[in-house]
Amino acid sequence: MRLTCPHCGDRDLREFTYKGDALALLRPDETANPQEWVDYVHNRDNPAGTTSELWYHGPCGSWLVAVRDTTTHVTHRTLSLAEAGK
Amino acid sequence: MAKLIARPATDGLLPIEIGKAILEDAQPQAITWVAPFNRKKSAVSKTLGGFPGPGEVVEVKAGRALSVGPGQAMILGAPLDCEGAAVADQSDAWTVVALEGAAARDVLARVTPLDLRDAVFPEGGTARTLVGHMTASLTRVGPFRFEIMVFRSMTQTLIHELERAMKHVDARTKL
Amino acid sequence: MQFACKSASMRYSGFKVFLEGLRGQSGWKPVWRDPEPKQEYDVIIIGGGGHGLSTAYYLARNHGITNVAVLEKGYLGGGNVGRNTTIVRANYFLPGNSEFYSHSLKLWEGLEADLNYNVMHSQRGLINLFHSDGQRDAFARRGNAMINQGDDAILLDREGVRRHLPYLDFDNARFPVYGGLFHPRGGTARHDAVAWGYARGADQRGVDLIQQCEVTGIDIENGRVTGVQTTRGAIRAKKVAMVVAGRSSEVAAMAGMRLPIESHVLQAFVTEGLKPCIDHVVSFGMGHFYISQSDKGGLVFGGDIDFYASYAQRGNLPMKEHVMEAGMALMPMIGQARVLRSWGGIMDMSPDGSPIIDKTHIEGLTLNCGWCYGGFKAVPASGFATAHLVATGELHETAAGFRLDRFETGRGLMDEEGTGAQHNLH
Amino acid sequence: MRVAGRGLIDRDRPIRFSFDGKPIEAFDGDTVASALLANDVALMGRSFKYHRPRGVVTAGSDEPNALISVGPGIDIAPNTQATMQEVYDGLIARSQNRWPSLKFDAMAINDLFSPFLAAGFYYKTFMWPRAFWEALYEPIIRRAAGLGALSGAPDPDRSEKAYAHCDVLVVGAGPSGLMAAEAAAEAGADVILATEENRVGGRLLSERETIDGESGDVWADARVARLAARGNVRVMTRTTVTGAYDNGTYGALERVALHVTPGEGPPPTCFWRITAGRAILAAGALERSIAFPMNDRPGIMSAAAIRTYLHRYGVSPGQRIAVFGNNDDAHRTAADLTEAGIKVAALIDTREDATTSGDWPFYPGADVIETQGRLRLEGITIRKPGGGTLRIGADALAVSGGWNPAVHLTCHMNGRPVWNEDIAAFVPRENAVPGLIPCGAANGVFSSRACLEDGIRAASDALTALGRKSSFVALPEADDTPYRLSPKWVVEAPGRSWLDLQNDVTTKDVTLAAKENFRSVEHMKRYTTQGMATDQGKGSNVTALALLADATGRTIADTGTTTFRPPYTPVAISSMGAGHSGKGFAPERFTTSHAASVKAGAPMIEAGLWYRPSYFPEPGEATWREACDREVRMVRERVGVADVSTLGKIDIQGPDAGAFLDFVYTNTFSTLKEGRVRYGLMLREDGHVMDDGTTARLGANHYLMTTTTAAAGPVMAHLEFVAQGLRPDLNVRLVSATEQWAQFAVAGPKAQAVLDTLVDEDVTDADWPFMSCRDVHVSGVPGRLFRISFSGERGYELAVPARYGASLWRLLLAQAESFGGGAYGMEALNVLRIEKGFITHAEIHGRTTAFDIGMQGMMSRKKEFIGKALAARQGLLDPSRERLVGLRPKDPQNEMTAGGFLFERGAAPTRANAQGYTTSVCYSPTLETPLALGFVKSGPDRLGEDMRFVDHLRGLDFAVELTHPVAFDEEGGRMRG
Repeated sequence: MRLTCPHCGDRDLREFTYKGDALALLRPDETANPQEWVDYVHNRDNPAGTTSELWYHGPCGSWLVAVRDTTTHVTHRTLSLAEAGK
Repeated sequence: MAKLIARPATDGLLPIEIGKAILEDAQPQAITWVAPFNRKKSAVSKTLGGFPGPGEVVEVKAGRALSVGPGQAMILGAPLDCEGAAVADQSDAWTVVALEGAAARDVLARVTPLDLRDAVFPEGGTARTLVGHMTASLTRVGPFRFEIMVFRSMTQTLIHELERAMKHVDARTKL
Repeated sequence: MQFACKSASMRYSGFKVFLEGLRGQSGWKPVWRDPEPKQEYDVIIIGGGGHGLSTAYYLARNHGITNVAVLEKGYLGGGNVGRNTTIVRANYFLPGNSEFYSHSLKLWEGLEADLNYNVMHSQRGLINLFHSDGQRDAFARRGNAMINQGDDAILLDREGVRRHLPYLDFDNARFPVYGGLFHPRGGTARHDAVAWGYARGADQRGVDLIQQCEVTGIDIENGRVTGVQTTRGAIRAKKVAMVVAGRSSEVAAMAGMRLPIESHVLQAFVTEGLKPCIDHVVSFGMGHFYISQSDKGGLVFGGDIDFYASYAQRGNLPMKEHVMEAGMALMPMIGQARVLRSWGGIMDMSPDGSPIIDKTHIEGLTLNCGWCYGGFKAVPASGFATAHLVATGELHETAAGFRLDRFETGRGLMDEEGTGAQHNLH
Repeated sequence: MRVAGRGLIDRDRPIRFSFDGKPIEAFDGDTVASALLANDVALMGRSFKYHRPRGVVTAGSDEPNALISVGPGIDIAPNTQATMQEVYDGLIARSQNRWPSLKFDAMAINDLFSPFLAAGFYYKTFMWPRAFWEALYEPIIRRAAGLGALSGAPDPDRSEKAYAHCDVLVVGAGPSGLMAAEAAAEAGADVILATEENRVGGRLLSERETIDGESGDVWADARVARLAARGNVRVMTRTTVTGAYDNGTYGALERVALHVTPGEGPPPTCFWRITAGRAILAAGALERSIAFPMNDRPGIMSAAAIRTYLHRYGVSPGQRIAVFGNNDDAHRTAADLTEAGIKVAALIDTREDATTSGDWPFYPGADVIETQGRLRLEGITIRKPGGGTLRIGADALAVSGGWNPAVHLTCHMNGRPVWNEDIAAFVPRENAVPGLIPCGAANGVFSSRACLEDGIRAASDALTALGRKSSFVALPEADDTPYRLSPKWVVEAPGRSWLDLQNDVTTKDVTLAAKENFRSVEHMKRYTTQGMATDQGKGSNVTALALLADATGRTIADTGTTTFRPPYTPVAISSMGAGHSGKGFAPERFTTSHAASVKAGAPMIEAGLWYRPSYFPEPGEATWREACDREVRMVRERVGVADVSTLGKIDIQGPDAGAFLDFVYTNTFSTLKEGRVRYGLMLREDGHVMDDGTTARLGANHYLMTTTTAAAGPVMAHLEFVAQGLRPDLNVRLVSATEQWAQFAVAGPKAQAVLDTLVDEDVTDADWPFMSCRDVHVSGVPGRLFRISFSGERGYELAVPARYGASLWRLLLAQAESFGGGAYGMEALNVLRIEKGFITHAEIHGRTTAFDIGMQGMMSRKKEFIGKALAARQGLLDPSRERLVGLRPKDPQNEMTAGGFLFERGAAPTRANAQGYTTSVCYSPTLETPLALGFVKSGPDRLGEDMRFVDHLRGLDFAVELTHPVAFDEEGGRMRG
């Protein structure tokens, strides 16, 4: 498998580390109720299909969001976190 | 008064020449990491005499600047400081070796998943990638010359892996 | 409790095999029926894998509930029960896990007699290697917890390991062997046989095993489950159990639930058949590598999950290579063994690496999921506990720790790896 | 026997090898199989289950029978296909799975019991008595099963791995592969042309065909020579593409030097990781057999293999060969044999309407229903269309049941192939593997001309997908005879008909599986083991499937097929794991003091990827404990030095660096004064402790964070995530500084005195209070000094650029020694910190909260930080949780162990009664008692309580007392002083 680092471009899977669903970027604020926090850390849509995930390109230190299909392993696109934030 | 003696990381291990490849020390005088703060990139670029974009190597006042990460460069050459940027001396954090020769690319193909073809990784290109299981920086400084940087503590592993690959590439010519 | 068999079943024995040999194998009966789904059942179990089939079996055997259908979208035993490294062990150390896997091992030990089916449960012993003082301490805690629980464990030093596993690299290993935790009752079982044995046992007791029947919806009325929609029509039921590890999130979504589960691929490998060379199950935690040799002679081994979410039932090269590298590092004598086949299963990875067996907020709907990569050895106790929950409405004491609300309360988290709530790190 | 004047072997280069100790004469270019056939050796192996005598049936990597062990050397390769092993001088080949010899195999007795050993019989027996399984049944089964044996010696790990990248990867170098490679290369694409064979040409090497008027091998060689001369084509022979993976990545095994006498030179194999823009599958097709009674005797072979042996190796497997088939290739075989002067005993064509042009006994509409001969074929019995039978003498039988396209790679991503009724075979599903384009015979296209044409088409498809223009490539002249067959899977006749030859799966096993309701093709496969042998059923799966379809009343298309999984052909663990045995498994990280520590005799231990000294033995010390006790006392009483460079250091700069740290630590750092250091606690978002360490404020906008050795990498990634993802609003930059500095702890009452001799500046207590830091100079070299302590003594950590590390270590050691001190290792470091109740990852093992370790006070109420919300869950703040305590045996003779459990006095040591456990233990030479840290339910509320300590594993059971975790200098006067 290959992924595209927003800084380095197309690279081999072994250069990357996976973190999980990109919803980790949507961190609740301090005022969120406990249930929102439990949900944020634990619960996942986990679709058999397209999902957005966080990956880390260790060699250069870039985090990225990959929009990827979990059934085919096709990556539709990758974004830097700055792009994902917008 | 006691005196501190500097020792290179590759002390006594290099050069190694096998077949059509030679591995030698290429440690620069200094390695400086520079990461401009928000909205300071052009100012920093001006101060330094340039700043590399992704995958680029540019010659700057202090030496050769390699792109090493988003908004980050490593400058190999003279020590420097720079307003408007985070700056860290990394001269001792990295070991720099050079692999040169007609077989250099075949040797590298045994240790790095990076696409080394001319069209993708031309002379003057640089990449953060893996060498074996080590994170590394790879720069193509000539048609048959590559500079490889890994963390200093892994110098012996780097040399060991490259030497093994050099032997294998050479041994094939004897089949 | 034993209940009268409904289907025209037969008992297996050496004598029967002999007899059939004489009559040209003409007398064997179908191992299970292929019934048409009825309009309504007392209990529907979604998922004809190991856990679903054992749930059906124990519902019938322990609770006398036989008006049960197991709905399987593919073929029986086609999921993870048929694609794992067949390891059976009871070597957990956190309360909640300890008693459950201990119970499971006891059920394994009586399984052949219980099912009248040879699942080839082989208690050849499991050795977990450790490579530092810190790891030794962690394994000592584990071993002591196992003995606290009433199971067996022996702490081996380096020479002790050498006596059992002389072929390890003791001279030049990157991570030298300090010792091992030996679990003599650990071992393996023939994975397909487990599914088939439970399927046969359930079928004999009247359970309808319905293959090629995919559940497409779960019917809920007034907060109570009333049945399911399937590719073979609607089927009503008083109770429904979701036992579909690998697909838990998708099925639970039909009931409007969002689970603390991420699906990941775990690869496993088998080599060509070889004369006996590895007599134990050996686990090399430092390299995420474990291996045993099947009775057919193939070395069966595996490593860590591929680390990214996947439903594809196949993995990628880097993890394969890592597993082979670990094999070379640990026991270089297997170098010339050739890998014949690799496969991937879909793992329900939970936030603490431990499973969930619980009621849901929907009355009559039971959830069994989150087995991570430890589901195979759990098949007997999981079915036992799930059947108990479905039949009685109460959690069985051996599975009382598997509550779904532990993430909300923070009480009773069972994070054996200590890596925290990142699903792929367990 | 050798056929004069034929074959692509070099008759001027004779080669000698041995088979089961017997010398065999061969020629360069032979395989072991071709050489054995040339020497009239028909018997090459024994089957898996019944140990039946077997001969070679194929000439390629689909061989199920002719498996040998190959030496010499300690890396003996069992289960090597004789058809794939090229001969070399000195090669030692041995047959397998037989005892005492291949001809007389005692285990062949199994065959007599075969009526009782039907598919899955073992599931139905061996259940009683229970203890007999491990003791009796299983050992017997294990010994009888298996094929070859490993040597038992460690593999020398001489192979290699490499990466390659190209625009177009062409798999297979037959007519379609060659044309595809040429067309892609002409258009300027980088091409890798990989073939499993030792030369290009594919099927052309095996047939009597011409391309553009030249013989196939000559044409192929010329083509490839032209290709190789271009700069953009890499031809890889002896290279099997073994797997198709995501996004254009492929695995390939190159047999670099398995065809030459083993030595120290080239690596035996190279496992390639190929990344290709597009790949073209031109892997050809595999001929399948027909199941008929006793179809397993040595001498019964694939017709295509017989033509290969004849044309490529100049070998005939017999002198009187019968041919049996359902398609025109049977006729081609008969014609080729006749042309070569081999007698064709009979041509049996299952098609009633077939005609022949040759001069041989011809039996249209007939079937082979029985064969004779034990160790090799002697004759066959056929059933004529009218019903009569006829015995025909033959020493070999060529069988052609049609061709199965080699669709395997297209199935590696779960894409099931599609049934094509015209050729009665599975063909690749369109786009089954994205970017993989099948062509030629692999795509169900069979004539040479059509294959050439399809190769050009495939290249054109690949180029279009890559956004390149195709160049014109002329289509060579070649045979265009259509492929005609009438499906015939099984001959209905009494007797055993084999499907999977190696695993001894017969047609009856498949029908039994169906009868027992193992109707799913996956059930049938698993129940019968059909297709699970080393050849993965390449020649037999489709036939078994056809039989299952028939037995269950379904069409083949409805019955489906099992999945082909990687690898296409088996790959040795030493190939895919090459270069990683021993120390090569992971990088080694060495500190700058490593050589000096080794020289001092310190045993080095693993710490992550680093090596650190365990202790520094002195003459007269018999045990590690003696050295450790001395080192501890040395630090407490005088001074010790230790290398702490392995701890992670992260340089954090920027206007918002303080705010950033406030967010990642539970406590506050924005208020830390310049020149000061603070201990920080970091949580995971789930509220448990992630890591701890000190962070120094070097400047207004500049901090240096310390992490534990093991957590350095994960913490760096975590901080990058926070900076890039959670708090992009903060203007902050991060870089690892771990490797830049060699850092040494100097601890003990004399620490300051040691520093005075080396640090240029004065290190006074006034300027250097506890938890201060500053830039200093060490003999003129810029360095950093931190006054921090992990020992509880007056302590400093002195850092200099790594190039000076070895030198500074030597100087520090000399100075320490001059004050009666010296180096201390990890053991002493551990004792010192346990005495002080300082935690490490033994305590923060991923399940502990700040509350558990008594640091709830460090969780700021005034600010947000990572982990704050979930750390507030009730279950994480429950006083009855297992919380950190100290422990001490009532009798100091009793030494505790880590991993032991604690119970109330008198309580039975069971899970239900467990109150806690120990995490770290030591003998404290300072307090002259064993000490431990551990976790006990409500621990801090129970200090002073006596408990029962039990370590079942080590046989320990005695009373201990719960104490405060800090056993020594609770006020901290010594380190602050």
